[in-house]
Amino acid sequence: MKMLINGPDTVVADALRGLADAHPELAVDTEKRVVVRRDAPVAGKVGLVSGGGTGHEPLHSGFVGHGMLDAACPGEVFTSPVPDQMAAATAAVSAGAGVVHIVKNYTGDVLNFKMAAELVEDDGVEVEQVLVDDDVAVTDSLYTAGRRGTGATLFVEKITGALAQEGAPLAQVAAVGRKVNESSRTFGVALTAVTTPAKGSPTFDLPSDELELGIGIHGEPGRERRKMMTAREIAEFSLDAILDDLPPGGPVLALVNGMGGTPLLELYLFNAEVHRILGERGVQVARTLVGNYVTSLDMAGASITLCRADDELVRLWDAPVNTPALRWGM
Amino acid sequence: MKMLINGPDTVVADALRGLADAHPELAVDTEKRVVVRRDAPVAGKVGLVSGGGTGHEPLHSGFVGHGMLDAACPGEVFTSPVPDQMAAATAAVSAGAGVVHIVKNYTGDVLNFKMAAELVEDDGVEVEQVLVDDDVAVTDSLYTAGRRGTGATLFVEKITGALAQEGAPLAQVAAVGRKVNESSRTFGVALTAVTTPAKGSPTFDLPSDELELGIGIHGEPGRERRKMMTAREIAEFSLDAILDDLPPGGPVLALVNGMGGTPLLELYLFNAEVHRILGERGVQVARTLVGNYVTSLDMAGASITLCRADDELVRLWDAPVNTPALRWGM
Amino acid sequence: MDPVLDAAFFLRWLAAATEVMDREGDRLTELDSAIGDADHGINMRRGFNAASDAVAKEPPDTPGGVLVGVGRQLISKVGGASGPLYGTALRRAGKSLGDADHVTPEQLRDALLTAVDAVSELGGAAPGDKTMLDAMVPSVQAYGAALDSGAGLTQALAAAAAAADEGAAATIPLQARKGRASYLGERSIGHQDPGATSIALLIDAFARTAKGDADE
Amino acid sequence: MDPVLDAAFFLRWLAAATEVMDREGDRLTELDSAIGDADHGINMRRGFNAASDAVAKEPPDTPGGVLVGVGRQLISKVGGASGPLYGTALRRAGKSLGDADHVTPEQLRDALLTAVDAVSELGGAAPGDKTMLDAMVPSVQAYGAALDSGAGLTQALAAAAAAADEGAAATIPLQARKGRASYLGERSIGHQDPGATSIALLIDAFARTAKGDADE
Ligand SMILES: Nc1ncnc2c1ncn2[C@@H]1O[C@H](COP(=O)(O)OP(=O)(O)O)[C@@H](O)[C@H]1O
Ligand SMILES: Nc1ncnc2c1ncn2[C@@H]1O[C@H](COP(=O)(O)OP(=O)(O)O)[C@@H](O)[C@H]1O
Ligand SMILES: [Mg+2]
Ligand SMILES: [Mg+2]
Ligand SMILES: [Mg+2]
Ligand SMILES: [Mg+2]
Repeated sequence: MKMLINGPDTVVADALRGLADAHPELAVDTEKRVVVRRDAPVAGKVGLVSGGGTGHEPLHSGFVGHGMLDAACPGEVFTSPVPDQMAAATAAVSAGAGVVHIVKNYTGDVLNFKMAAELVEDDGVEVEQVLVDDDVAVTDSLYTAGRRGTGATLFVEKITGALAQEGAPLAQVAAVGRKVNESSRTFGVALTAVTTPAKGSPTFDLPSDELELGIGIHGEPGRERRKMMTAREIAEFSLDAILDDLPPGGPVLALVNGMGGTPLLELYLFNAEVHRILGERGVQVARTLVGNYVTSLDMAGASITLCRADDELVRLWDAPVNTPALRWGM
Repeated sequence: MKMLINGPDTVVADALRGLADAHPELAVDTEKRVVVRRDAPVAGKVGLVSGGGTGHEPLHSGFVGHGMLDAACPGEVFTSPVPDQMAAATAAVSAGAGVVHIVKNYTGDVLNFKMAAELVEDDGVEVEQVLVDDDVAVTDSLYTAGRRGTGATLFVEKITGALAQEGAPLAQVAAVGRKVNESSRTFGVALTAVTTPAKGSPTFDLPSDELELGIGIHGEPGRERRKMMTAREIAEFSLDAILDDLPPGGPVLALVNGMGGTPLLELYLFNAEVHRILGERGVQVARTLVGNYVTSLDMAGASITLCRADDELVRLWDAPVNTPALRWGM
Repeated sequence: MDPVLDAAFFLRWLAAATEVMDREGDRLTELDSAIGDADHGINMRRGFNAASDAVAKEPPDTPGGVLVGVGRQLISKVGGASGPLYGTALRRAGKSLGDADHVTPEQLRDALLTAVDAVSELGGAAPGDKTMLDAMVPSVQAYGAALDSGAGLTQALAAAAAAADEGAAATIPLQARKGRASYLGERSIGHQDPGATSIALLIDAFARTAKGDADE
Repeated sequence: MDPVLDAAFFLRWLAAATEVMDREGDRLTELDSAIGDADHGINMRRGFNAASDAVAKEPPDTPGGVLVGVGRQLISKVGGASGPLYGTALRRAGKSLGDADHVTPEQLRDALLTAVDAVSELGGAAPGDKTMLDAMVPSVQAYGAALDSGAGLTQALAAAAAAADEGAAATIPLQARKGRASYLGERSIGHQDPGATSIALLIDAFARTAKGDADE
C-alpha cells in the first residue's frame, strides 16, 4: 500500500513537524509529543487536555486553540499516548484552576490517562476526567470494555472548551463534558478497511460488494457485515441504532463525519439522507457539521453523531473557536 | 467500487441537497444548480462567480461566502457546468458593479464560461474573466491546451474575494486575480487513480508500486510514471518543477493540498518536507494551508501550490473570510 | 430511392443518434478514460437523451429547427468541451438551413461545413490535433466529393460515414494538441480520440437513417 | 545446574525477550489485526527495544532493578492497553523483589503473582475474558505447582512456558469481554488473543534463558 511518507517509523514525528510548520500559533514539542496552545497556560482558565492514537486527524491536535483544547497528546498510530506525554501536556496547560482530561473510552487510553493523572496529582494539579463513550455499535457493556469513544469527542471538546474559555470552574466544565457525552450517540460504517503505515496492508478483508456496519475508528472490524447498501439505507440503519438509544429531548447537533477516505461530495450526499430521515422522524437539527473530523486514516466510510442540545449547549457550540480544524466567530 | 451514494445518476443533486441542509447561510438552487451567498447581490460589490465539474469539493461551493465567492456552479462529475448555470449565477450576484468569472483553464470550462459571458453581456452585465492556469506539469503550451487550472484557484478566489469585499472596482479585482495566477505554480502527484460514480472503476491503472507525477484533478493520468518514492523525494521532484517556473521574488503562500483520498496525517507529513526543502532553498513561507481543498474525489495524492506574495497579497490572504471550507478573522 | 431531407428525416436521425449513444456510450467513456477524464460517453448520452426528450415535447417542423433544437439542448445539458463544440456546431448548422421545410443534399453539405467551421473557430484546433475535427473534416470532404461525382444522398452519406470512421481510426497514432488529451503529451499516442469516435457514430447514424429509408 | 536468579539472569532474559519480540512481532500484529487494531507486535517491539536500550546504558545490579526498569520503559514507551498492563505488572513484580542481588525461585513465584494481581486490578479482567491473564494465570500456577513438587528452576520455568502456551491457545474459542476484541462480540471467537500470545513468548524466554544457562 502506497503512502505519502518517508517510512513507517517516522510517520508521527514527521507529521508533527509538518503541523508545527503549518501552525505557528501552536507550540508543538516534537520530542515530548505534545501540542499546546501558544498562549497556555491561560491565567485562571481550566486547562483541557485530550489525546489518543495518531491516525484520527484532525482529532485531537487540530482542535487545539482558543475555545477548545489547550493541549493534545498524539500517540503512535492507533495506540494511546503514554502517561509521560499526558503529564507533560497537563503541566503545560495548568494555570491553577485544574485540568480536564477528555478520554475516549478505550482500555489503553483510560489506563494511560489514569496513570498520568496520578503523576500530576502528585504535583498538586487537580484533574477531572471526562470519559467519552458514544458508540452505540458496542451494545452490551457487561460483556465488553464498554462503548467506544468516537465522534462525540468533537462535541465534548468544543463545548467544554467554550465553557472553560468563559472562565467556568473545573467541576462545571467537567460536568458539561459529561452531559454532552451522555446526550450523544454515534454509529459508523466502513466501505473499506484501514491500512496503517506499520502494517502496510488493510487491517481486515472487506469484499468489494460488502460493507461493515458499526465500525470503530481503529480499523477494528464492525459488528456486522452486509451486502453494499445505498446511502439512504445506510443512513436509515445508522439512525435507527442511534435514535433507539439517544435520550429523548429537543433539537440535536449533528455531525456527519468522514472516516478519511470518503470524498466530501459523498459526505454531503450522506448528510442529505440524514436530514431527510431526521425530518421524517420529527427530529429537529439545530446545527450540522459535515466533514472529516474523527477519522481512521484512509478508511472509506462515515459516522453519524447526534447530540441532544438544549439552548445552553447550542450557545456553547456557537461560541467562538479558533483551531486548525474548527474555526468560527473570531 | 463502493461509494456512499444512492446511485450514479443522482450524485450531484443529492449532494447539493446535503450542502443546503448543512449550510443555511447559502442559497442552494438544486434545480438550476447554483450555490449563492444568501446576502447576494451585495450592494455596490463586484460579484465573483466560479464553477467547474463536481468532484473537487470543497472547491468551488465550499468557498462561497463573505470575503470569497458570491456564487458557484457545480457541473456534472468532472464535467464543466453549462452556460445556463453560469448565466443564472452571474445574474444572481450582479449588483451593477460587474462580475468576475474565475475560470480554470480547461477547454470545457473556458468554452462554457465564454458562452455564458455572451449571454449575460447581452443583458448588460459587465463580465471580466480571470483564467487560472497554474499547473506546471503541463509544460509546452504550444502543443497543448495550455496549463491546467488547479490549486491556485483557491488563492485566486480568496484574494479576489477579499478585494471585492473591500469594494474595489471590477478592473482592479480582475487584475489582482490575474496577478495571483501569474504568481502561482502547482504540481501534483497521484498514488491511486480516481473512480467516478458513473464509471465505477478507476479511470486508469496504476500498479501498486508506482506513482503518477504531474497529474491533474480529473483523473487524467500524469506525464510520467515512476516507482514509488518517499514523501521527501516527491516533495523535491514537485518543488523542482515549481521553482523552475515560479517568477522570482519574496515570500510565498503555500498550499499543501490533498487530492481527497490521502489522510490529513500524510498531508502534514508532506508539508514538513515541503517546508524543509523550501528552507534549504532559501524560500520564505509567509502562510501555509494544509488540507483537502482542490480534490479529485477519492484519489490518493497531493499537490503543492506556491504563490509569490507581496505585502498586499498577504494582507488580502489574511483578510476575514467566512465560507464552509475556509474561515478566519470573523 | 433517396429519402427527402425533411424534419422527419432529421428526427429519425436524432432517434438513431440517441440510440447509438446509449449503446456505445460505455465504449466512448472507455476511450476517454485512456486519454481524458472518462466522461465522453456519459456526456453524449446525457445530451442526446435531453435533446430527444425536448424535441419529442414540441417536434420542430423544419430540418433547421431540429438541428438548432438539438444544438441548444447539447449546449445547456452537456457541459465539458464537447457540449459547446457539438452544440454550437449543430446550432449553427441548423441556422444555416433557415426555415426551409426540406433541404437538398448540397445544402446539407454547406451545413456540415458550417459545423466544421464552428468547431475550428471555437476550439482553435487544426486537423491532426487529435480531436473531433479529424473525423469531421475528411467526412465532409468525402460527402462533398461523392455528391460532386454524381452520387445520391444515401451513397454520399455512406461515403461520409466511412471517411469519418477512417478519420477516427487515424487519430490513434497522433499526439493530441488540444483538449484534455494534450496534457498527456506523448502518452496520448496510441489511443483513439473519443470525440472523433462519437462524430463517426453520428455520421453513421445519418447514413443508416438514409439507407433505412431508401431500403423501404 | 539451575542458574542463579541474579541481575545478569534477568538481563539475559531481557535480551531473549527483545529478540523474540523482534522475531515474532509480525505474528502478534497479525493476531491483533484479526480482533484488534493491528499493533500489538509493533507495541511490544517498540517497548522491549526501548527497555533493552535503556538498561544497556545503565545496567541495574539487582533482579528487582531490571524488572522495575523494564516496566518503567514499557509504561513510558508503549502506550495502548498493553503498555500500562505489562509495564505495571513488571514494575510491581520488580518492586516486590526489593534490592536483593539475587532471588530464590520462590521469590520469583511471588513476583509473578504480584504481576498477575497488577493486571487484574488495572484491567479488571477475569480469567476467561480472552486477555493476557489467560496465559499468565495458568503459567504462574504451573510454575508454583512444579516448585511445590520439588522441581528446580529450569524445570519449573519449562512447565510455566508450556502452560502459558496452552493458555494462549485456549483463548481461541473464547469470546472476548475486555479490551478492543470485546467490541467484536461473537466475531472475536476463533482467534487467539495477541496479549496472551506475547505473554507466552515472554515466559518462554524465561524458560529458554534458564535452560541455556543450565546447559552450559
Ligand atoms: N479544442 C478542441 N477542438 C475540437 N475538439 C475538441 C477540443 N477539445 C476537446 N475536443 C474534443 O472533445 C472530446 C472530449 O469531449 P468530452 O470528454 O465530452 O469533454 P471533456 O474533455 O471536457 O471531458 C475530445 O475527444 C475531442 O475530440
Ligand atoms: N482489560 C484488560 N485486561 C487484561 N489484558 C487486556 C485488557 N485489555 C486488553 N488486554 C490485552 O492487551 C492486548 C492488546 O494489546 P495492544 O494491542 O498492544 O493494545 P491495544 O488494544 O490498545 O491496541 C490484548 O490482546 C489483551 O491480551
Ligand atoms: Mg492499539
Ligand atoms: Mg469532462
Ligand atoms: Mg471527457
Ligand atoms: Mg492493539
